[in-house]
Amino acid sequence: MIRIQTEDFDPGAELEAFSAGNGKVGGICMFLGLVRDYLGDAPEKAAQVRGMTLEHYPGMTERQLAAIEAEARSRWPLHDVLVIHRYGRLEPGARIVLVATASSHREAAFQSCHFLMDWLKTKAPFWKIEHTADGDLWVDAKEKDDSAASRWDLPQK
Amino acid sequence: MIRIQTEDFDPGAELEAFSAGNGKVGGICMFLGLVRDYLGDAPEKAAQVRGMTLEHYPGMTERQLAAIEAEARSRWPLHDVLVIHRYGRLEPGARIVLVATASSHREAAFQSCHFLMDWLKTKAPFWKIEHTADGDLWVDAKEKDDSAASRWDLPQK
Amino acid sequence: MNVLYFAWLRAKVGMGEEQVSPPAEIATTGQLVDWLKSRSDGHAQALADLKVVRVAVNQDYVGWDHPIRQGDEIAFFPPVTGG
Amino acid sequence: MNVLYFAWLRAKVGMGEEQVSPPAEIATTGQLVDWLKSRSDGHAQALADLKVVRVAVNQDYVGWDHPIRQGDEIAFFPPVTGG
Repeated sequence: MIRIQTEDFDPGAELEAFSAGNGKVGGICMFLGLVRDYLGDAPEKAAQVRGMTLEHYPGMTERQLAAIEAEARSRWPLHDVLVIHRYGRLEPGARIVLVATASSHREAAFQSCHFLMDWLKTKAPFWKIEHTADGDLWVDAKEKDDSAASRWDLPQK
Repeated sequence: MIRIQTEDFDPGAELEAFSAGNGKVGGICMFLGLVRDYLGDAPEKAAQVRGMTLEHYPGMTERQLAAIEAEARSRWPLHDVLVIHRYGRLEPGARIVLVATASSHREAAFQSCHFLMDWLKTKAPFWKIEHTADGDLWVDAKEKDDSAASRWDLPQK
Repeated sequence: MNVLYFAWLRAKVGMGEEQVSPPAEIATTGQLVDWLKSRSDGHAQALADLKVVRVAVNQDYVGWDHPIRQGDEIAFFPPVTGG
Repeated sequence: MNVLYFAWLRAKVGMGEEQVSPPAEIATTGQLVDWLKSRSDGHAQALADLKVVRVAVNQDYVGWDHPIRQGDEIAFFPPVTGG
């Protein structure tokens, strides 16, 4: 299931509903992304970020995430997939994204969750603007996100 | 933090306490292991397992898990690590184990969580006995767990 | 056709959406970019460096030689930074 | 020294823990196994195939040539299956 929303969510409640009553599920992997309070890769510059605003492309976001979910389900035997992504203004420490996968086996749960986050990072049309003491800055895409996503490329036929 | 206990735990509450108030945390990866209701690798044999009992080696369990946590912290920049593992009698669907890692970056969170589970699976002294309609069966260790753990071996110096 | 701009492209163009009717010889996304750049300085700045611009036609990623036609929804935006 | 058995080894030996005082020439974990196997049929069965037995001395994994001494806590158990 894909949910795009401005509201916060409760990871515990989502997890509870996600795994409830399916005796086939042996492992759930969950990733939770939070707003950091510092810029770029430098924790020593802490507390410089006062918050961020996430913009997205309504319609295309849902379409791309549904395609990514379908791809994950085609690659791994999954009982369930959940993706929640927020947009709008978010304060430091706020939850941004939750991805969870449930499988009979832990390897499939881990890999599919990791895959979903890597593809989401490079394919889902979201953009962050960070609000700092020095003004608002659009976050640049990172080279390492592209390389993280490309490790999931399938061999060319 | 390492906790070995018979009681159930609340993943949402654990996660909330885990990530609370650290503005440096950008990503949390969590794995939750559950009791499946079927034997071995065959979901079509569903509902054959009436529960399981986990035995462990008190003292050595804590010692080995602390060593695994220290190894994870030496390999990845982690803000926090949580491992909860239950023992005793568990019903189908029950939570067995929770591993969570918090880092500034998602790759470190994913890798360290995956590493902790793989090493826990092959090094933490727990043993499962499955209670089935045909009697009690000690679960056999799996070859694939050894190979999953060995991918984290460091190159020999 | 309906053209959308997101993130800093929207800020540079000065709007998030516009209806355009390019002449018939504008047949690909790349040709549309060249045509749009002539519309204003803002357009020209936003679309100056296509290495940092992505394009989607009808909500799917495409390249700069992708055909376009009347009724298409065409979006320009920077590489994505969600998650 | 204190010897512990877990999981199906405990079931086969018939107890989870015993105090033993092997003769002085029993100097390694492997030699201790041979000595323990002579104590009962249960011991012999539990320790028959060391490919499916792990040994820990003072709560650390060791091999079959690891030295042992008085006061050690020595545990035998199958490959682990937690998580």
